[in-house]
Amino acid sequence: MPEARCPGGELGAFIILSLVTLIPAVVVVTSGNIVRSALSLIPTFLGVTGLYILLHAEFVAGIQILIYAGAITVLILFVIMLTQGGSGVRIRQINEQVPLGAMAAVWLGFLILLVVFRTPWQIDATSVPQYNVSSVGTAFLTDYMLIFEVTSLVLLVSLIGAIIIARREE
Amino acid sequence: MTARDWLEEIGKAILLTVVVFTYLAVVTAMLGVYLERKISGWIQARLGPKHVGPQGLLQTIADTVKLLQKEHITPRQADVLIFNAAPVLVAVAGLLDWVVIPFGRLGDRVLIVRDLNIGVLYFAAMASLTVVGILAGGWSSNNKYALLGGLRSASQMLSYEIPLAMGILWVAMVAGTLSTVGIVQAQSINRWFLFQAFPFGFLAALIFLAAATAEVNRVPFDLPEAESELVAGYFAEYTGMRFALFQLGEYAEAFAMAAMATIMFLGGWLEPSLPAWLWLGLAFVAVVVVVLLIASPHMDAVDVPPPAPGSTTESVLESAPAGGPAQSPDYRIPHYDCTLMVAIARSSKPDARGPMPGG
Amino acid sequence: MQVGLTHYLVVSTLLFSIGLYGVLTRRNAVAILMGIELMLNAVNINLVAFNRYIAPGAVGGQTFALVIITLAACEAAVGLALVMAAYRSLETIHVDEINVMKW
Amino acid sequence: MPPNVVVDWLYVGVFAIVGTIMAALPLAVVWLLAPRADLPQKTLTYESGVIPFGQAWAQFNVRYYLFALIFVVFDVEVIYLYPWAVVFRRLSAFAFVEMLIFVLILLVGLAYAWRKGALEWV
Repeated sequence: MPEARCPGGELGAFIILSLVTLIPAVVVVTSGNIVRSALSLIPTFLGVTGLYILLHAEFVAGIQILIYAGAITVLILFVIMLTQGGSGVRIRQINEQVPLGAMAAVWLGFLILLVVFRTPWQIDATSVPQYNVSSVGTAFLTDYMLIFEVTSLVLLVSLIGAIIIARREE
Repeated sequence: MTARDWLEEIGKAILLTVVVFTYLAVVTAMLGVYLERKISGWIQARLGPKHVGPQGLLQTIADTVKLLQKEHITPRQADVLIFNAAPVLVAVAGLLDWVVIPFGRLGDRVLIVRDLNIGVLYFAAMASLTVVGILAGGWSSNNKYALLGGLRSASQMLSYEIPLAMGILWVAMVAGTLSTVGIVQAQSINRWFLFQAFPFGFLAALIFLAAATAEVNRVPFDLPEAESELVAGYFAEYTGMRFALFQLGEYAEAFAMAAMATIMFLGGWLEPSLPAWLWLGLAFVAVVVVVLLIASPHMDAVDVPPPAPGSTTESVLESAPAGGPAQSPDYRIPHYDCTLMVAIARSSKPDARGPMPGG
Repeated sequence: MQVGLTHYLVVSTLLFSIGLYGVLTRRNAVAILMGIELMLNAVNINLVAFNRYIAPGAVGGQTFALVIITLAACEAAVGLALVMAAYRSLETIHVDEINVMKW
Repeated sequence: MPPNVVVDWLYVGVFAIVGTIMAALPLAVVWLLAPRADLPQKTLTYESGVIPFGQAWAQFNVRYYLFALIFVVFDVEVIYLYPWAVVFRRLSAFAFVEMLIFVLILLVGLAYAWRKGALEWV
C-alpha cells in the first residue's frame, strides 16, 4: 500500500530522527564524562529504531530497543560503574591521536560517500512491502537455518568465554 | 495520506498521550497508593489514611499537592543533568507501556492507543528501558546507598526479564501473534490461556506474575529498595516531585503488568456473561491486588546471604547500620509509608539528616 | 523530495565515521567499545535500507541485521569481560596504560 | 486508511515526546513554587547522619557484571524465540526441532554458568 502522499512528512521525520541519532552519537565520542557518553547511547539507539520504522522493519526496531537500549547499554553502564570510570572524576579521556583519528574518520567517511553517490543503485521501487514478524521467523527457520544454528553456538562460546575471563581466578 | 491526515494523526496522538498520562497519574498512581495503604493497613490491623476526605480518599491528592511544594534538593556531589533526567526516563518508560494495552471495547472498536504488530515484544522492550533510568538515578546521586540500590535493582530486573519474556512467549506461541488485540481475539476462539493446555497455562501465568512482581520491585522482591538496609535504594537522594515521578513510573509499570496479565491469561475484555468493560475492570483489579498486595508490605523479603568475601564497599555498607530518621529498629514500616516519610521528612527539615559537623 | 536509499546511506556513513573517530581517539576501553557499537549500528542501518530499497520482497537484510545485533551483544559481553579482567590485574582500563607486553 | 507501521509508531514517538514534556512539567512547577534555601548541610550526601566518607563511586563486586552478562546472552536468545513462536505451527515439525537444538545448545551455557556459581545472588 503506497503511503507516501506526503513526502514532506517523511522527509521531516527522517531529518529529525537522523539528528536524534547523530547528535548524541557525537556526545558519545566526545564527552569527558564516561557515564554521560554511555547514557547518550540511548537516544542514538532510539533514533536508529526510528529509522528502522521508516524503513518498515518493525521487528528489527523492537529488537533494537530490547537489545541495544535495554541490554547492551546496561552492560556498559555496569562495567563503567564496576571499574574506575564510574568515579565520575574528569580524567583525560582522549589520547594524543585526535587530529589523526579525526582525519582518518573524515577520509573514510568521504570515501564511503563517494561510493554511495557514484554507484548506480538498482532501486526496486515497485512496492512498499509490509514486513512482519512471521516473514522474519520463516526466513530464519528455512533459508537461513544454518546461520540461525551457528548463532546459538556463537552465543554459547561467548557466554562461557566471558564468564571465564571475567571471573576471579580462584 | 495527505499532510492533513498526518497532522490529524499527530493531534490525536497528543490528545491520547494527555489522556493516558492523566489516567496514570490519577488512577494508577493516586488510587493505587491509596488502595495499597488502605489494604495493607487493614491486613496489619491499622486504619490507614482516614482523615482527608471520606475514608481518607483524598489523602494521596493532599500528598501530591504537598510534594509539589517541596524543595528539590540536589546533592552537592551529584551529576545534576542525569540526576534530573533519570526520574523522567522512568516515568516515560512507564507511560510507553500503555501504548499497546487495550482498555476494553466500545461497540466494535477496541479501545487501544495503537495495536502494534509486535505488541508484546514492544511491551518487553519498554519494561527493559526502566532499568537504565534506575541505574542512572542510582549512579548520579553519588550516594553509596543509592548506587548499591541501583545496581541491585538493575541486577534483579535483568534477572527476571528473561522469565517475563518466557511467560509472554508461551502466550505468543499459543496465539500465533504478538499483537495484544490478536492475543485477546485468539482467546475468544479458544478459551482463556490460563486454562489452555493444562497445566502449562497456569505455569506460564505463574512465571509471568512472579517475574512481573520482581520487575516492579514489589515485596517480596523489594531487596533493591530494602529500606532497613539501603534507605529506599536508588531514590534515597530524591525529594519532592522527582521522587513522585519515580513512584509514578513504578506504579504505571505495575499496573501495566497487571493489565498485561489480564490480557494474556484472563481473556482481556472477552467474557460473555458480563459486560466487556466490567469484566476487564474486575479481572484487572484482581490481578492488581495480587501483584500489589498478596505480596504485601509485611511479607518477608527474599533472603540474602552475606556478601562474598572480597567485595569492597558492599561489605562495609551491609554491615553498617543504616538507620535514617524514619527507621524503626524492631518493626518494619510498610514500604510505601517509609519511603514517603523519608522523602517528606528530608524535604521539609534540613536538619533531619542527623548531626552535622559543628551543628 | 522523497526519502531514498542515499539518504539512509549518508546517515549511516556519518554514524560510522563518528564511531570510528571514537574508536581511534578514546583512551578508555569501554568508550572504544561504545564506538564499535555505533559502527555496528551504522552497518545495520545499511542492511535494513538495502533490504527495503533493493530487495523489498525478501527479508534477507533484516535477518542479517538481527545476526549482527546478536554478534554485537556477544562482542560487548566478551569485550567488557576483557575490560574487567584487565582492570583486575592492571588497575586501569585506559588502553594506552595497558602496556606490559610492550618493551 | 490502511494499518500502517509508520502511523503506528508515530503514536509511540508522540507518546515519548509529549510524555517527557508532561513528566518534566511538575518539575518546572516545583521550580516555581517550592522554597529554596541552600544550606551546605542540606546538599550533603545522605549517609545515615554521619559525615559522608569518600565518594560513592567506588567499585563493586564483579558478580553484578556476570548477571548482566548472562542476561544479555539469554535476552539475545529470546529475540529468536519471538518470531519462532509466531510461525512454528505453520511450518513443519522440523522448525520445532531446529529451535530445540538452538535452545539445547544454550542450555549447555546455562548449566555451565550455574555450575560455576555465576547465578548466585551476591
